[in-house]
Amino acid sequence: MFQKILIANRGEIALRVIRACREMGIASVAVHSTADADAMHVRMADEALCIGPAPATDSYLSVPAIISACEITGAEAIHPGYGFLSENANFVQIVEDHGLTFIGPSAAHIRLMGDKITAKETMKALDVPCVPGSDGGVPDLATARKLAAEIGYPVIVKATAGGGGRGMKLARSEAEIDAAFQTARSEAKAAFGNPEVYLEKYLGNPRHIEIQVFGDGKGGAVHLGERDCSLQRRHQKVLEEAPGPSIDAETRDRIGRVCAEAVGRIGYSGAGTIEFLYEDGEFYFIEMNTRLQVEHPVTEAIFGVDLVREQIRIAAGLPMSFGQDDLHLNGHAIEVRINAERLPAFAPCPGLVKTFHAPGGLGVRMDSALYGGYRIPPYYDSLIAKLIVHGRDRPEAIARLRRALGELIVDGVDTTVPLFGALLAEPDIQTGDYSIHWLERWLARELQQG
Amino acid sequence: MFQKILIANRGEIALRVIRACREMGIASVAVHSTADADAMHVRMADEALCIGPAPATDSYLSVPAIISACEITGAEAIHPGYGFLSENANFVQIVEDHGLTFIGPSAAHIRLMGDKITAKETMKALDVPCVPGSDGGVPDLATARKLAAEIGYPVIVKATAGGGGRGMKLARSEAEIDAAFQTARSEAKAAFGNPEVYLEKYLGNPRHIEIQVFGDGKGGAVHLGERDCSLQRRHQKVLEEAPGPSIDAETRDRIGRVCAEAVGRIGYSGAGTIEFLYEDGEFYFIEMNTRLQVEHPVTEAIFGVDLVREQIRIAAGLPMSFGQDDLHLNGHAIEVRINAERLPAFAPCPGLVKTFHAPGGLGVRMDSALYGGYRIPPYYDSLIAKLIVHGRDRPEAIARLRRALGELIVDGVDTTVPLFGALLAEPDIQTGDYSIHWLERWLARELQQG
Amino acid sequence: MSKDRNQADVAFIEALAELLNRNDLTEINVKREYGENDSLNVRVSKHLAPVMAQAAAAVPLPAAAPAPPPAAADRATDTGKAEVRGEGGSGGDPAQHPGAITSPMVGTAYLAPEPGAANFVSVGASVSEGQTLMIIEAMKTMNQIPSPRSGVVKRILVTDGSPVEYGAPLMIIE
Amino acid sequence: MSKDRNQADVAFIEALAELLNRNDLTEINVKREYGENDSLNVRVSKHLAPVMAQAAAAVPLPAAAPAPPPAAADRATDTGKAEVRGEGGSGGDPAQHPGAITSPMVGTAYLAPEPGAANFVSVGASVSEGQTLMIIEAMKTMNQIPSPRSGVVKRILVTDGSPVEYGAPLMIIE
Repeated sequence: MFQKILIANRGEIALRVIRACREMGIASVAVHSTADADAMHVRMADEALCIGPAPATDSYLSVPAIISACEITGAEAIHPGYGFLSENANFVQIVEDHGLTFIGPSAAHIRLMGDKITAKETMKALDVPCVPGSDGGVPDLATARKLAAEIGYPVIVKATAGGGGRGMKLARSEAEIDAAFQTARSEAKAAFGNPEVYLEKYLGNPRHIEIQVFGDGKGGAVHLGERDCSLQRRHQKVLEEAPGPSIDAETRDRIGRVCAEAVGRIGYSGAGTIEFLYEDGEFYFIEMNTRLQVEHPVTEAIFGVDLVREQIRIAAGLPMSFGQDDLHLNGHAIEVRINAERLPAFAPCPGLVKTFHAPGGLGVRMDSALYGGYRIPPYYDSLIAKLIVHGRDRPEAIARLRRALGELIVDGVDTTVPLFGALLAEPDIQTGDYSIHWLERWLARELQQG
Repeated sequence: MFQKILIANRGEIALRVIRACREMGIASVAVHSTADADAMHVRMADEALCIGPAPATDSYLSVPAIISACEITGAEAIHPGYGFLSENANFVQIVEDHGLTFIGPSAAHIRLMGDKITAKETMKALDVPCVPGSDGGVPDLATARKLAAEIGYPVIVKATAGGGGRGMKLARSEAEIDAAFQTARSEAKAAFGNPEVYLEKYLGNPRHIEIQVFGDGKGGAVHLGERDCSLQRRHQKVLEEAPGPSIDAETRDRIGRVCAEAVGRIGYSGAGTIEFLYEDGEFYFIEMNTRLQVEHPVTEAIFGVDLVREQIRIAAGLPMSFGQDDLHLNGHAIEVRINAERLPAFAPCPGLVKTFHAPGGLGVRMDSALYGGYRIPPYYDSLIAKLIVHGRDRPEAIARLRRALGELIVDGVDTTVPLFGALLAEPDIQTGDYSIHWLERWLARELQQG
Repeated sequence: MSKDRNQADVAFIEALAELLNRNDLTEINVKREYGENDSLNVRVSKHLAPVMAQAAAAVPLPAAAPAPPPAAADRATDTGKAEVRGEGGSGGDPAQHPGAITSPMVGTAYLAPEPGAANFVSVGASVSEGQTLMIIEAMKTMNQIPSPRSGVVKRILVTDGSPVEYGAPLMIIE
Repeated sequence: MSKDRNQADVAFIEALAELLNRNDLTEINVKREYGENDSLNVRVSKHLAPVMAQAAAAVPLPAAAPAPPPAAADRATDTGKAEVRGEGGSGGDPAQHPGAITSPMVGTAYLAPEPGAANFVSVGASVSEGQTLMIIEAMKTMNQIPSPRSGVVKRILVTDGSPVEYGAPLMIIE
């Protein structure tokens, strides 16, 4: 096992990794920018090191600074957290070239999944369900008709050279395919000078369901069920829950096995998340994140395991501490992402946190790098806390979340806490009936009214 | 279900009950003394009411004040927490006479278990194992020999009229029974004017193991395993854990069933704890606590249930929300009681808490009524926080506890936090090898050295 | 100097310190002479520097807590509680008024001996020490509240039938 | 003065110190005369102006945090970090000195071009703008650190081979 790990990140995720290190008896090294000299991860780590000025490109994203920090502190491994360098294959290569260990998958696997087209092809070959389509240009109407019937309506016709909605036509049924195909071609030609179009299954109101997987790097892999992260604003997740309100045990088992088998077959090592759109009982692969997710604590809550500890174990060459049969789903967990943002525009709101009081009691977990008197710097993202609740079932988790939000005090800066109070009062949220479009539509409606 | 519950307590347990109420959608009424006007339970409750001056006898123990507080607020039920009026049968009677509901067992059951002799006789009749003995005076040496052989050595001979160690003699084997019996009789006669002695099994180095039970008041009952609370100082528990390091699944099942059956047979209602001394694989009943215990969160952690919610459900006449088969033990939990006390003398240390920062992250639960700027009043007990950790196994829980203790900041008053840091470094604590005498001996040794 | 004397002095100073804290003072000066002079000089002060307000404001949970379900501090001032505390009336905290009569118990205040009857006292009336001012009902018992002194009823701070908590100001008699 | 008297005084002062801390005071003045006058002067105070400083001090996690596993704040000043920050030298924070040359990168500082060779510069030497002051090795690369101005080397704040973090003061040149 490693003696010392450097954490190439900041904020709550740096703290998260430091906590795992401390529980494993591993020394931790925090690196930080000049703007983060007073940050909690700097205070909590066994060692801390300033690696550059405030802009992330010159500090948290500076490969030479981070490698050099390892060299002078004697850290043997680097945990990248999420964001920053966590999915940068070149960085991983440099880490390995310097005889250090990257706590995450190999550079090759990161590269494989980093390219959307390669990733989709790989997943398809591994029997992971993808959005069905024409796999390239559709030459004529007859082919379009044949393919659309195979894929199943509704289908969308898109310009190969396209983007921005132009040259894009929806065919809800066979009656509409001719018009859609021909209009799309005309528009594509007019807009891009190229009439070629392709066909894809159209998902009207899907959910975002992602499967947590873990590979041991030797062909073994497990899944830890799904998370529903459909509640998004501008593609940023806002509230995540596990298990997904729309997923039953049989469905979980089926898609989970497919995912675990896929990552096992490619010899994937460490934590990964396979993201899907989910509609009418079918999964459609979007992308794979080759790192720890922000929302990993909801999975930890329902399976009672420490995913960061597991990442570190695997990176150190140890076998996984659990197999598929050891994993039993228990209760329901919800995470809300608390950002320092002023509603309703979600404008970043850095500044001095005068008072910070975390909620306590049964089933409440707080992952936050805040403390009373901390000044949130304006240079980085606005996530300041994750509040995770765990209950025996979904209604209990919702009641607990509402209770815990009422106890939380972050005084001095505006936060997104009021958003969650309002969300939890919505019948759709209470029943779990929402898609990836729900939040944007709700926000637009609230703005109009309010 | 109740619309409004009054909490006849203060501090962390009042907060605990308020949290359960809030999650159940029940309004909460906090009552408080003048000294607690700024207390957290007053701030957190939906309503708060000053019921008397600082001394507990005139406020938290004042039955008229509490009943009157129910009358003017319209609270339908009273949760007594622990301590104060929680095991006062007369109070329960008065509560019921006023048409209110006491959240706890009946006055009759509290009375039954409140008297040590009646409690023991009741438990014996219910097949709960008690310390074997002569059941009264032993007339002569021949009977003493016979009984000692039946009970099994070592036995202790005690004066019926005795106390304070006089007229008390230990017989480790058959060779010592004659001398022990005769010396005890002589001493008893000299000291108390009455030579009568009785015999009891002698426990040299037992553990304190207690079984959590729940009765539905209609003959149904379940157990939620044991807690090991052997680490005590002056009969005050200091650190509690579940499951007990010395108890295996078969033993748990055996004693748990005995206890659940016992409370079921007497029609017990609500939460209760049956306390035992445990030595050489045998349990010996000490007493039954007819209320929620301070250390209930370790049980909540490993079984994933909310015991206060369950108390409220049962008091409201609802069926229990879980049966024995729904209860699955999961991982390991430890609680430490953090007191505002100055070491090494454990002198109470009330005063201003300048900064309070709770530990966070995976598997950490904080039950505390502290906040930054709170002044701990000098009138009540010194428990200011309970830190509960939950891990997959005992080593993980210990590592997590050490980590969490390192994050906790209570600045301004002395606390018992340093005690736990020192305890966790002890091999006996790490292996779980301790009895009810361990802590006192260790403290004496530390004091001598330090 | 005896050890007893030392302990006595420490106890004395400790009492002063506690007194200081309890009363939010900033300074106490004591000059005590035990000899022939046998004198005692005391200075008690309370500086209200602007910093004070800031520090004091940080002590309780901030009322401006932004949580959408009313945060702890907000709830502390919600209507349920305000009602129980009785009608404060305008201007200052009546409980701090030197002429305030406070409630010795939790209960329901009645201004008249029975429904429809005249009130025990009314504003402007002179009352004598021991005269019944009102009744507080607690646990079905009617407790007469006697006036602790003679004087004139300046204000009545509770309405008939309103709930009162321990220490709540009932009347001002001067 | 006897040894007993000394011990008694120490105990007395210790008691005062504890009392001060326990009650959050800022000052206790005691003047005690045991002779004929037999008088005692006490001044117990709690200044609120320093509360400002205290409030500011409360911003970072308090260094006096009492946790037995070193609390967060304690770790922030432990040896591991002190080492990395280089040798601060005596008096003030050298990084704040107007003549300070700070490190533009994380790495290992070398004062000489190679082992055994003479140092690039020494204290008292005159240097011209652009002259190499030292080397910082990062990722196996030797980075020459040029002087940003001409002047005299007043202090050298790192030792040969010591690790330096970004912004660490390396030298003072005036």
